[in-house]
Amino acid sequence: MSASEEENGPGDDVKDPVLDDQAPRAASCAGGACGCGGAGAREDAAPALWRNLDELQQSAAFQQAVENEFPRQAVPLGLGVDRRRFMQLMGASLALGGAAACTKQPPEEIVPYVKQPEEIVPGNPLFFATAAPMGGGYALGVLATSHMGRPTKIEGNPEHPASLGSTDVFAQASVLGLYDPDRSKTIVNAGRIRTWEAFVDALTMELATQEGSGGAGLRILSGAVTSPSLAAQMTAILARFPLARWYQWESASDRSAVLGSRAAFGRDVSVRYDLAKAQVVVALDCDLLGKGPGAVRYSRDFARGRRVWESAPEGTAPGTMNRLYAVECTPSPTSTLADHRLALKPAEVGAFAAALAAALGVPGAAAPAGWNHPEAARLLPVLAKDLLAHRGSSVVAAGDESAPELHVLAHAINAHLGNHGTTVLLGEPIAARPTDPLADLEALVAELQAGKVEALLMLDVNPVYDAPPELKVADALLSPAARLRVHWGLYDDETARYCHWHVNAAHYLETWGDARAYDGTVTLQQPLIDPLYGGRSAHEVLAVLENRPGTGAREVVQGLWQPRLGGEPQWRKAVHDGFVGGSAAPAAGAGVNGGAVAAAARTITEALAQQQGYTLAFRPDPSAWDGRYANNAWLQELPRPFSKVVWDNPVLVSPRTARELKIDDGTSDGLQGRRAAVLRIEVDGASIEAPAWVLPAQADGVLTLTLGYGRTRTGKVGKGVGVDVNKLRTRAGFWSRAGAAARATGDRYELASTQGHFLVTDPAGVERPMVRRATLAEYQRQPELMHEAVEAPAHDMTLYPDWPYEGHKWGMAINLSACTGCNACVVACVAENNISVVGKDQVFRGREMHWLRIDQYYAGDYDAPSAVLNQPVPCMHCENAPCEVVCPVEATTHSFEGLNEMTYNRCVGTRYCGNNCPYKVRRFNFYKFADWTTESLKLQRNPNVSVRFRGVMEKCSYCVQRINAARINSEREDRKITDGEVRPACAQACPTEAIVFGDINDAEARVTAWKKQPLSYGMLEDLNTRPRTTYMGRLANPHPELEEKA
Amino acid sequence: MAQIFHPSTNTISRVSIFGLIFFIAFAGWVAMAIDRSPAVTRERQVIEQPVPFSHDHHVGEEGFDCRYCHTSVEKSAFAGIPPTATCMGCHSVLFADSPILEPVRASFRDGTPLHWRRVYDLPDFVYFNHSIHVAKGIGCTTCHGDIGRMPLTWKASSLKMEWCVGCHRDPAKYVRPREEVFNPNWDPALISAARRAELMKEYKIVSRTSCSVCHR
Amino acid sequence: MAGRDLEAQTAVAEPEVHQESLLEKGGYHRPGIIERAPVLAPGHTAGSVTDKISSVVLSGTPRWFYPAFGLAFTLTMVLFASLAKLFWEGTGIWGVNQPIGWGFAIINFVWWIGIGHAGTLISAILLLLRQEWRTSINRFAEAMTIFAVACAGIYPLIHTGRPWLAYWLMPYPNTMGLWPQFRSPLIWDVFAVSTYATVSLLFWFVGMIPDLATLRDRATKRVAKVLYGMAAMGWRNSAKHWHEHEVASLLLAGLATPLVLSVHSVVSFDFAVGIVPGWHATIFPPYFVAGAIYAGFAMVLTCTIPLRRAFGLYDFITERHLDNMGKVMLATGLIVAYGYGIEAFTAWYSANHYETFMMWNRFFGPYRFHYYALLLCNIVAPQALWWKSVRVSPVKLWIVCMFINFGMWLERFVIVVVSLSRDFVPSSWGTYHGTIWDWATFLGTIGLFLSLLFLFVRFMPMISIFEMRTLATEAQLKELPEDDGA
Amino acid sequence: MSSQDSGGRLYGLMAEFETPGALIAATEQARKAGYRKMDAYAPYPIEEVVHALGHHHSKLPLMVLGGGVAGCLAGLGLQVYVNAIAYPLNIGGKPPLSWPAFVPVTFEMTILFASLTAVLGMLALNGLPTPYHPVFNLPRFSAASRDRYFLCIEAVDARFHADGTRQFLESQAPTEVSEVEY
Repeated sequence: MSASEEENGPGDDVKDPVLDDQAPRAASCAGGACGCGGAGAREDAAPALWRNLDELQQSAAFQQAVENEFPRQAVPLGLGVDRRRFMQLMGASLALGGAAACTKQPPEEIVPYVKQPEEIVPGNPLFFATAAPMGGGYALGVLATSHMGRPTKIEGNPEHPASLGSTDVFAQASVLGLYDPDRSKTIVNAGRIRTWEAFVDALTMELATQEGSGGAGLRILSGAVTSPSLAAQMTAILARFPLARWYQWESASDRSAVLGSRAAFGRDVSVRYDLAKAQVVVALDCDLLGKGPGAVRYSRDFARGRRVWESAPEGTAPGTMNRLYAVECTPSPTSTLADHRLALKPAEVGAFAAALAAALGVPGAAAPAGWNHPEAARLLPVLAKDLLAHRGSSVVAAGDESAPELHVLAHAINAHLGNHGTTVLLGEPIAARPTDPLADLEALVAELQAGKVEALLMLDVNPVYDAPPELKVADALLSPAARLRVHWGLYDDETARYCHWHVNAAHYLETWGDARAYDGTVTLQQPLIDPLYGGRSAHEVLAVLENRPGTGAREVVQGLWQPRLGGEPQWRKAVHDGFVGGSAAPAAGAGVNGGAVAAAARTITEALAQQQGYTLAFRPDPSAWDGRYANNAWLQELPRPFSKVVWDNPVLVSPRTARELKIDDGTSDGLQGRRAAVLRIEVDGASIEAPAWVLPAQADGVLTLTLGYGRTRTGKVGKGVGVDVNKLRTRAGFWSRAGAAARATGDRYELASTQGHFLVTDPAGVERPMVRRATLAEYQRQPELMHEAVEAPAHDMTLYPDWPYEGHKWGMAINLSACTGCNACVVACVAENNISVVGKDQVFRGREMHWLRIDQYYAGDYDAPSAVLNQPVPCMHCENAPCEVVCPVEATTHSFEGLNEMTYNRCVGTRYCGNNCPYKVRRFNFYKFADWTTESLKLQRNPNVSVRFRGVMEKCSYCVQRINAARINSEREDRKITDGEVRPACAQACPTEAIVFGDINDAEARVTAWKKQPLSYGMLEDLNTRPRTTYMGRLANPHPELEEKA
Repeated sequence: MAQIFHPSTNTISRVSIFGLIFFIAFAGWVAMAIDRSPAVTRERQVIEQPVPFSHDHHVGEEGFDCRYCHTSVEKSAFAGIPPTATCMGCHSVLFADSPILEPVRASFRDGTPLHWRRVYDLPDFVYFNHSIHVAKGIGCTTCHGDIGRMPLTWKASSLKMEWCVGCHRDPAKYVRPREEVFNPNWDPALISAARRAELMKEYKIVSRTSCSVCHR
Repeated sequence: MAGRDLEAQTAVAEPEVHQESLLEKGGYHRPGIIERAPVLAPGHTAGSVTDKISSVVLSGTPRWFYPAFGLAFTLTMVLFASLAKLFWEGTGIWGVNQPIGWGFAIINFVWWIGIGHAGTLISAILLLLRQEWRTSINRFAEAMTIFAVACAGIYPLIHTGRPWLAYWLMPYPNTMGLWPQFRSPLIWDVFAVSTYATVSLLFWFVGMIPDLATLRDRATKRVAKVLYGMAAMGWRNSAKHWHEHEVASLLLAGLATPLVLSVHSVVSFDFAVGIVPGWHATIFPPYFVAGAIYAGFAMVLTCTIPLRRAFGLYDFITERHLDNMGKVMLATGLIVAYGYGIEAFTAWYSANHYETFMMWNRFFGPYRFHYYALLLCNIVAPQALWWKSVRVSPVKLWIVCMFINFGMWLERFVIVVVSLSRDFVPSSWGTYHGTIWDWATFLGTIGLFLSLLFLFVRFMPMISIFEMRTLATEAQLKELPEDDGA
Repeated sequence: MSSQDSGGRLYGLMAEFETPGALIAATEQARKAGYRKMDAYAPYPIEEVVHALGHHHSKLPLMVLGGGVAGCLAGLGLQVYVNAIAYPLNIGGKPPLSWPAFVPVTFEMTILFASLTAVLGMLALNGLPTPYHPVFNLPRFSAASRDRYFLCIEAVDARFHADGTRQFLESQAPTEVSEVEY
């Protein structure tokens, strides 16, 4: 049957009067086919939700692929999958799994302390406040869990302003970085292992000669620095070597922001937002909630404005809801919550900003001539009106990856709207020395080539890999004059290869330090464990340059802060709290100069002029960032937002662009397996080849490339994964570059993606109400509409009596209006529950092990979806669990508190439960996925969760180990468990508080209050599974004048 | 046609056919008996230790409280094995030069911990918590047997699941007043069933047989 | 008197019977005049049938046997190889995944179990219905049943993630204090299949005792005498023996009849009890049972037709048998067709859009060609059986049977895989492809099946001798060779 | 030689017939003549002979019924014990005694027990296995499993008399009458 017939198929073949009139529409707009059908079939029905491109269009290729019953055989196993690396990841999977189930136990030993430390109670975990470093040198305040001296888990620090108890993916995954077996373990000099002393001698000798010349030949290249201690050391060093220079380089830097504020205010100013107060938020190419040092806090604040049923943030009446406009070239977690979303090319985003500024009457602003975009034209006036109506309670934010001009305009608009001081807070710079990293690196390269550099110290930077090729860093490093090149870092990476010395760095959990948070709050970092491989901290290295070798990191940090804080006790308190109270950056008054605005507008108009060809948009990768996390298996296996691809960084292209390029989305056999078309992207001679991922909501003509892949020198996890896109970056085209050419090479590349790509609307035109949604207006008009979507069977419609649950009755509620799909919950779950990494090959076969997945659906038109919906799906802990009834060995049962439990050691692995789970949340150990061999990884494991063996089923347990711990503590203290005392890893990590957990029998519990809301519904309620996990229907708040199903 | 079989085969064949059933039953019974026997459970078997520590002496004769060494038994899942320092607390003076205690002194001297061998070794997928059992009035001797009279330590119970569940199903049989938990000479007969029922209420003890109580 | 004449007649008849079939010589084969072929070619006496059938076993091994058995045995080794690989590496070597947790293992299990239904049905139900024509095929069919069940029995064990713990499905007082979960259809399977295997085995053996005695008495080699003698348990054809034996057979038949119906019903519960669209259907038990008989008869014929030729058993397995079995397949085939129809109807009539989609997905989804092939094999092809010419032609009939064998496998594929591949949450839909190891295991069990079958026909009476003796004598006494008195 | 093994004691007299009819007639005559301890041998079941030998209905059906009932109780009992007494668990929110789920196993157990009883019962009633039996001493006896019919009057019969009985059997037109020894 041909594809075209296929399109009409639904209408024609399912003989259904309602449908036959839908059929032609199905034929006409393949994209909306079933969606329109759905809308037609049920008046109140929302537009179709769908997840696929080819499936949606029933393209011939797709059908072809699926019909072939053995594409695996047709195409060699795992084409494009490095089978070998997979095996490495699998560890000793080939060893007979039986061993794990062997009944005879090997004799075990107990090794007590010789002298037991005071604070340790054997078997009980300890928590330490510390600082997790983030991109740009910022810090996130975290609490690290330590089990008998082993850091096992990172949680947010509830006291810390940037965290408030939540975390992002990188903080969660950082604990694996500590135990990464591929970390650089030794000091290396010209390929030979050397001692620290040898290094110190070598360095001191060189410094002695430098001292003579006042350090004229000494250069230091570090990442962006906010750490006061580090800055102090630098100052000291520069005092000792007046002619020395300190440069900073960040591949994924806030360069545009720096340049922007310099242009706008004529000085360096730090900007942060108070989204709790903001009623209208405009994100211009800005991933406000997903990226950057403030993202976690911003998410928290913003989400409060979305929970209409809870007491709204101060200054707003209950029941009101903030509104988010997102104008961007590539979708971001932020824009999944947008009430209005506009996909434009980067230059057009600028134009939009300029036009907006003009519409708002910002002095000096002018709408770019000759730019007219229908959708923009429709949105602009409304947006302008909305902003003017919310003077002082709105935010216009420009992203780090946008042009400096955009920042200038944003500043101007905020100033004009009087947002400065209320929702937009200007402060003194947070970076120790704000710079344009490109200029810095360029200067360094120039000096290297000029032979001015004799000694170069590089602190955890990797310019050889991540600098734009035109800078020719590698060649420059080889300049004969530079006789001592030192690299200090966690990995022996590409840059280390060009250095005489490589010093292995200590992980942040291994040493002392400090850094500042998004608001400037000084966050202190304390070690939980001695350096596993004798790594050194940057402070120790710099101490040598300060000419006080042997000084430890603690002396440096404490030495700086104890006096400043006024004594030992204050210092202790600060360390205990994890941060220095009241150390946020002081406010800075600054006025925007109109000239800058006009200039910005001009630049934008020029940029707009040269938009021929495709525009490349570079973005830090949601998993690998700029490459520093490339070797983190948890992050690599994390389904990237939108594409849900793992272990790769495909080029994101919009459907229209895909059609232009004559490529399909490579849905080879309908699901995980994707045989993506390979694109050859060329610009000014430079070129790369990368698989394409067709992504709705992507701006037409824009190819999004993410950094951090194609590493040639890192651990075995990250080596050779994905494509290195830095090759296409230039000074001018640092974040976005126009004038690129792209064509399909005809090759195919297998991408592993964890989520199905299918219509939620079945051919009969009925939408499956996985995500129930409404606009605020609709909801206020008709609060019950979420329930009316599907009728759940009445409780008395059964022969059997309800099972009573006295005592606790655990339940979870997930707020779909707040979930940005940032994945923090997923990594948190992986870390807490010892979930195995299975590798690309197995994910490709549909065997990923994540207990918690985030389903993503698109709403509305295929080429320009009106909304992207995130739905976290853990186990539903159904009271009538279908999985339990079919288990032949009582391996999955219900607890007295109503948890659906999986008892691994009883499981024989029939997989019947997995088949019978309508939510498909059960995961099976097809091989021996858990790594039983790598010692360092064993240290990371949570001792309270069994490591699963081959051949058993596993699934979300609501973090039962935490529940049990809480119950035991409470019963020991003879009290009730308080609300919020038990929080599963996902709920604890979630930056938007989208996941709430608690005792449904407790009338006061937050979860109970949520579940009472009319918005609350259960997924697939109609199956009478009675899920304990319920969802808060998704609300959108479009502007009344643009009212539509968002 | 000549006879193929000897007359005796009649009896043999009949016995073998009808005896088969009983044989299978017997074999099953034997298998189960073995599985429950000390040969498998390692019950009541003294395990060689680096130092022949005698609970009989320390608890029975000297009357040490369990918590003197097992410090975390009320606070943690793990009862705690004393650091060498605890031993040396007394043995730097008492038996200071006894050759038996040399390993202890050595450990203290050069800071190398003692390597005790586990007597009560649960499988890795079983999570037992001392503190809650103690808090609910389940005494040491209930599981550790007559520890106070063991010159060398052995396992006093099978640690088979049926054994655990036995108590979890009906804790009333074993509960005792909290103040008696660490009494090595406690005898359940000391209090009446009625008293135990009261304790059950007082300590809010309920039978817990859900899987996740022990398996996670 | 009468006896003497008979003796004389046999004397003449015997040599002929030994080499060539009377039927094939066309002597009695006059289509159009004989409406129904006899269940036993005329001219046979108790003596002749006894000699003929026991000679198949007692006279030396035919030449074709070695290559045939060799091939089957090789395939069996393939089975062991793939099992070794499976136990060493894990279920991952198969194509199963999330959401499709069941693949070839369960498909083949159901397929084999289905095949294993004909034997007991023929010997039990047809015995109760006093269908004489069953006598020459029941023994063979029962043997086939047992071997098919043996093959089927392998799969539930090996498909588990930890096969070495499969004994946990058995109820016994263990040290964990745990028991099987009796609400699970898999436990029902354990009881149903093991009971079925046991009862079939007993039924088969009991029926064989007198024939073993016959072989014991005919055997010339000492070893054969002893082995058959032990197996015959000293059966002496005493009237008492015959009496109790008949009663026991009838009782077993009476018990086996509901059993055979229950077994495939229980197997169908594996799916019907599930929540998955395409599984959760009340029609399953009846239409699984019908399907089983359908598949069973197809397999019986698939094996009988070649063997009939190989051993020249035309006198015992006559056109009449082919004809009747063809009719049974036609009937059950129509029931199966009805089952498919009802599935589609219910999907539409229920107005449950998960069900509706399930049906749509079968017709237009990625696996639609599997479904089309299934319809072709199981519904279209068997319609040929309306024509007697097809039913009585060994070759044509055999071809139809192959269609059905394949079709019934596809049916299980569609039920297991296609239903699981797209159930409720579209984000978690998937696809499934058997890997090389899936296929190796499948072929392996086919090899095992054939090996056992070859050994059986070589060393056991594949046709019930004493029942044929009864037939032959009755026939003579009635002096009406054509009429089988059914 | 078999007779030597078994010391040449007489087991009975065996008459061989060519037709079932002859056997039936002979057996009836023998019964009339008051012989009780006798047995007939034929290549296939012949109802008349059984009647002639004077045992009519078998005890087997009752035994099988018993077996069935036992199986039924065992099956149901097991499941009730396991779910309600041994280890009650909340399975998918169903009550411990969700009896509809217990039907299949109960049924299968019933059939299993009944069938085993049927087979073992049959063997027991036939006194099988009996690999050794005097009648096998008779060389011609193998014809009993082909197309010959035998009647054996045993020496233990009250009315047995070496000559008298032989004469009686001769009078039944057998092809041959021979002595069967232990």
